[in-house]
Amino acid sequence: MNARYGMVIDLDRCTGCGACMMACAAENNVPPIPQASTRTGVTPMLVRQVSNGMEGGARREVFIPILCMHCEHETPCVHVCPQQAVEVDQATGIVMQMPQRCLGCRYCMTACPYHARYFNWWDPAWPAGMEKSLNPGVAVRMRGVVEKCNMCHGRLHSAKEKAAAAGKREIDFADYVPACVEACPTAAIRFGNLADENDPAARETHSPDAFRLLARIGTEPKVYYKSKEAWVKELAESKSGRGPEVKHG
Amino acid sequence: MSRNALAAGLGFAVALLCGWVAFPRALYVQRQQPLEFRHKTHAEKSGITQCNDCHALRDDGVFAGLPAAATCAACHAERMGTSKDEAILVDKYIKPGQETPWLVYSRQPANAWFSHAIHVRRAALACAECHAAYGESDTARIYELNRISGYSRDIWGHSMSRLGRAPGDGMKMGDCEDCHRRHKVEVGCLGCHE
Amino acid sequence: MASTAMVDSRWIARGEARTSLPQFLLWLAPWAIMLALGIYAGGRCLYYGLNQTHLDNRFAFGLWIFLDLGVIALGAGAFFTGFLVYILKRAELRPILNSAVVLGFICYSGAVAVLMVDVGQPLRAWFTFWHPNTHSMLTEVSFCITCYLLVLCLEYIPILLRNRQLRKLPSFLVFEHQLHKVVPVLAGVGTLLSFFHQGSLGGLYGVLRGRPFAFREGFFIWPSTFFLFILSAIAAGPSFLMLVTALVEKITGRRLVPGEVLQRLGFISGVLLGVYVAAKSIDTLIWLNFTSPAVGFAPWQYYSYQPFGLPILLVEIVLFGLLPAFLLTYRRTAARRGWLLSAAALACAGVLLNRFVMTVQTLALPTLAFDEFLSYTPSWQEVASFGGVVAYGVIVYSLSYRYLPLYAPPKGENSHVSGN
Amino acid sequence: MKVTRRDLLGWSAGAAAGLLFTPVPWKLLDDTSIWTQNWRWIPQPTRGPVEVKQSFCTLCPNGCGVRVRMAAGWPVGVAGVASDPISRGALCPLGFAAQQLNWHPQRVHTVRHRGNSTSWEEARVAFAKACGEGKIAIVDGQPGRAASVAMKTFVEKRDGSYRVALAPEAQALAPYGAWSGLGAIGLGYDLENAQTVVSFGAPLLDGWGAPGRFTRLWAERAAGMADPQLRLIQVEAPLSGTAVSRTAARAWQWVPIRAGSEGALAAGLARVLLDEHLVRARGPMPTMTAGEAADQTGLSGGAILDLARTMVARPPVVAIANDGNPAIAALNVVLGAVGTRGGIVRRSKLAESYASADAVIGASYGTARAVLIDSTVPWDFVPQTDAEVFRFAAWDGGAGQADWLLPAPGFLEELTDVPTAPASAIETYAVAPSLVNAPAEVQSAAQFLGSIDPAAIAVEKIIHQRCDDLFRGRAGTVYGKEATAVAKIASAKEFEEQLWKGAVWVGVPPRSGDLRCELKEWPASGSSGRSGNASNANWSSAWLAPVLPPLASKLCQESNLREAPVGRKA
Repeated sequence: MNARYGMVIDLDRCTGCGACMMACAAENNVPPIPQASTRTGVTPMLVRQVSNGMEGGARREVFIPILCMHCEHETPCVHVCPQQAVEVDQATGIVMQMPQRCLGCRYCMTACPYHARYFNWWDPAWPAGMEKSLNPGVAVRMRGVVEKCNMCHGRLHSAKEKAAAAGKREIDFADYVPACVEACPTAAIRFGNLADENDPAARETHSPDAFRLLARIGTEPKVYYKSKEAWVKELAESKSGRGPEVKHG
Repeated sequence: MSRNALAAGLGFAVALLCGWVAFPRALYVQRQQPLEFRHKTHAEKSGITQCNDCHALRDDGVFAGLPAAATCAACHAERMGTSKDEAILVDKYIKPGQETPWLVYSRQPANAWFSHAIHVRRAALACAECHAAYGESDTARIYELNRISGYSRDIWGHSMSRLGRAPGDGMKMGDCEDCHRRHKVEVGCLGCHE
Repeated sequence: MASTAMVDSRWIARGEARTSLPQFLLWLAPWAIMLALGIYAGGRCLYYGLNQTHLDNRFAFGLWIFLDLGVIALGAGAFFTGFLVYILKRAELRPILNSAVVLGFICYSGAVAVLMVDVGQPLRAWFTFWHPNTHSMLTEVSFCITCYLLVLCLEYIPILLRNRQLRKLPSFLVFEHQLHKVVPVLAGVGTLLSFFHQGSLGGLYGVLRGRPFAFREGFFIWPSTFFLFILSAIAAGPSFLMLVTALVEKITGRRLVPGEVLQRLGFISGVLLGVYVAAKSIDTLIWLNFTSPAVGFAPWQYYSYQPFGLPILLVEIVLFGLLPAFLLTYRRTAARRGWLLSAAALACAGVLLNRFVMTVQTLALPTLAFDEFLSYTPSWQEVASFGGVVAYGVIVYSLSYRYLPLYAPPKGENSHVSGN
Repeated sequence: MKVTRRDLLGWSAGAAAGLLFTPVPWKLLDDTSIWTQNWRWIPQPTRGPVEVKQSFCTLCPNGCGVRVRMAAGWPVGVAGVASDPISRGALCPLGFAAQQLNWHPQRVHTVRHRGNSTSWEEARVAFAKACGEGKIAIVDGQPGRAASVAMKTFVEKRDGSYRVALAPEAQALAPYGAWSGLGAIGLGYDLENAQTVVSFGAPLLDGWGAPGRFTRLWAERAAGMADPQLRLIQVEAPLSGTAVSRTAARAWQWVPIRAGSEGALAAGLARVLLDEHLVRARGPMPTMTAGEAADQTGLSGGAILDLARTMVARPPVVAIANDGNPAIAALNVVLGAVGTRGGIVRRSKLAESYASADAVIGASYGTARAVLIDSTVPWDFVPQTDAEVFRFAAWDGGAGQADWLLPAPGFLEELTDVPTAPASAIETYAVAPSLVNAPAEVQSAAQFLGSIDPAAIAVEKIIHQRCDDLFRGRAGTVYGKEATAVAKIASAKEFEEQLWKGAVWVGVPPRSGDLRCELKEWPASGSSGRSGNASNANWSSAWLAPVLPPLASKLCQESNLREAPVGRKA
């Protein structure tokens, strides 16, 4: 029985604290490159701040965590990769990026409408001794390859191994929680198996407040968002292209 | 014309010679293990019969790999013989509490994830299927390091042509894939890569 | 010096007048420097990584990809002329054939060189051939370009072997003789390959459903851009050939090919350009009215960001499309060398602009509602490597012109045997 | 025979062909690509057994529970502890990269005297000398710990003064402490029972107190609700330009006012509340009229009236200041939010008898000969004194200018206990065992003092003593895997063991009426210490992380989410 792992992110609950970004980077051994900028860094989980463009008391701002949407259908990056460094994992539905196979042509990055893919412009490096704090469950990527959210597959591996050692076939779902989901202080990110109708996350995807970014493109993302605020839902389909003004750091 | 052919033939022969004989010697550098180790002796003398008597799984299912010095110390706390390797083991490593810097023939890179639990517990594969009969070996053979890739030669396997290899000789991704194909087990890249 | 001049002259084809060696070297010098700088810049990118460029996660493709698409489009003259001469038997174009082949070789080898710098892990590039993803347009491109580059080498060798000194080796003569027999076959193969990769280069962008500005519906597995790229390439290729020939004639001050050859090229170019413009306009209308709105993108929003306003579309279609098409085909203007060449220039500009829009504008435009419109300026390393490729082209062409019979009207098939 | 050029050509052609039938080209192709996959200069994680241990993060006074993944004995990952009643499984962004801190380039490794490195012995001699020559003062950043006790007893013997640097959350409670004569420590907000919270620039959703406290309350009772059970009203000036703070952005209602006019608005509101009889007449009548308040804040009179009405519409209501602004404290008196359910309360004092301090750091140091500053005191703190300053610090975040810079234990390198978090309504106590061996060169202030005064009691002993006292108090509950009333625990030993395993002791809930503030007239508007809003750079409480973990600096550089904290190295 194949799982379809996905997420529902409740934007009304997100306070933009950044814990998910930090936990993600720590879990996946993302290097803190001093030279990197907002456009050359590696942030598999990136929280973006968007406002409704109003001023004074009428102003609303919302924080939108952007990660790989794990598109189920016509997955743009999978189709373009010349050497099968990207695939939709059959068993889990996770869109999987293989840095060791990647030749760094970056075609997949131009293909992704969510800008959820990142190129390693620099050799990964840490201050002296800090490599001792690297997570042994995830291999460090080398310079010149593309990477993105792999849904903390390192944790999936340990869950599988634990199950196998206990003589079980299926993993205990409690053993597999991605870092960002675990880190969110407001439990705004719910993770689950969307193929399982009884899964709470799967049920939430049917809520009237649930939506997906650029759903009209037809790539069937497995990352859903949720908000009760109308203007936020409108952000999903970038109707005008010129959306509300974005906060610059 | 014939003279041309002769020259060409000569060149061809020289190329073959270099490629098959000189090249492997140049590519691999030979390393000695820190001390001699005999699986055979351990099996016969100390009644250690199961691989996992020493190479066990931890409680979380993670394979512990080579036994820690502490495990050896269970018997080798003091010298158990007069061999010089025994002396090295006890004096150089066990007494000072140092781990023995074994050279691991089957070490895979960090980006490859392999679960002994899944293959041994669930799939019930015999150790020899991948590690050949090393368990009965009577010596710690030379470790050959690939100068370019930094891998142990065991990953590529001993025959340079990779033709007609004995089972357990060679641990490249292709070899994993063959076995998976034979057992009809589908795993994507995600299955074995970190 | 004198002695070197002697040696040099021995390599120049009999009866061909060429400038003195010093003057030739003087001409090469600046290009050599440019090439050296390019190699240095490329080397830096390989050694330090692509942080040497101003590319980034959002502008993942830049100047280099534009260069690749550009030169490959212009290089189309090679296969197309071959096609016309060998397949369609347009013998009158023969005089320009060798030059076309050399140009093609330069463009394709240059493009491949830049690609090797552009990818982050060139040492793994061969994975594409070992683990190919058959769904990827880029796989198609890699295979076709590599194969076609081999074909071009094979087509280049006989020209190379016609060199006065090399002909002296009998075995080479035999080799060339054999090769010469297969050249028509090569031309056929080349045509096929070229059609495919010119197309798949277009497909490269047409398939990006994530980039509504570039995405196009298509026939079978190929989006419309697949065919538009082929058309535009074979339309601009001959024009580029004309330009280069005229340029060489200007520099050397010698008439190399009969004027009607250029006119004929111009006419072919013009007709194809006309067809292309028509197709392009229809495609654009379909895209603006159906493809793009279908995924929720208002047609004109793409042109609401300066400097990529609507004018850029009009320039591409009218000024760089319709106009040259007319000038190249209308007898009165085609007869006038000045008109002919400027029209050719416009046609080339058109195809370059099209490639630029497809690569750069596509990436600059936002997709998510909260994206910004982006800009990017290449780093000196990118520009230098770009220049390096140009310099490389000039040098190779100059050497070929000096020592090989580029424009020599071919004698009878077995002429080279009588050569010794 | 003579080898001709033709022979050479033939030979090389043959050789070239032959090479294709050897492993050379193919093996080289394979090995070079493998080489690119394992470049030697790319750091690799350490191999070794992985285990999960539990402790508490003491980088700030909130002391959130942490679950630490350790590989080969080094912390490689930090996560929250759901069973922890303080953090409820949440951590601030910094917590998730805290494992990097111990290798931070700015880690202090040597004892430094005015910039030159020297020895612990030198420092010890110098401090002992100072103690002999005159009065000393010790500044503590996290009062109420066993170490605090050690420091306090040390100064008391030499009748010096023991000062504490209060967290901003606690500073805001200082006025009530002064008016009630109870002191600032031991007071808290009963947010768990409040229905309307009016924040005057306090970053409630962005690192105010333990991230698991108000943020979670808000998420459960307010987020995404049109009519939330917990109404969060944020009174705050816009940040630079049109940007707003995270709290204002997500609040139920945001009231933009002129920067620094919080006091005026508080007075205006109090005036309206009393004039309009929206509250039972309590406390002092401000001299300021609503009109004046409107002028100063930039709000319309009507807006102030509406705000006043909204505030009282859904009691209990409490106003929260971001500093010790007495006007806002007075507003709470008017609202009747002092000493009542859902307002400002006085915690039970079962464990906090240890915590009383002589003075907060504001006060002058008079004739002090030496000032010892504990590593828990924030980095921007520099004492206004010409006394000799002994600064303990794990990271050099600008503490360099102290006369003595003394390397202190880093993240999880020191055994400590965790007293009640600032502004908490309920008393708590926990023990944070060290998970990593501290490097040989570091020493905590308590250890340092112990080495000077042989009679001093070791931290372990004090912790043991406190556990014993708490057990004998028989009150409260222990939250470990499951909650157990202290009364039900068999022995002091078992009680202590549970705490060492990461359980948290929770005291009894506050009783209303325990806190009274009689206020005759409206207080002169106190100077707003910290400005109303701390910009989006706000890293949890500005208290936290002297030096950011590299991943946090990364977050600043590579996203627009946060700017590097002002005045702190990113």
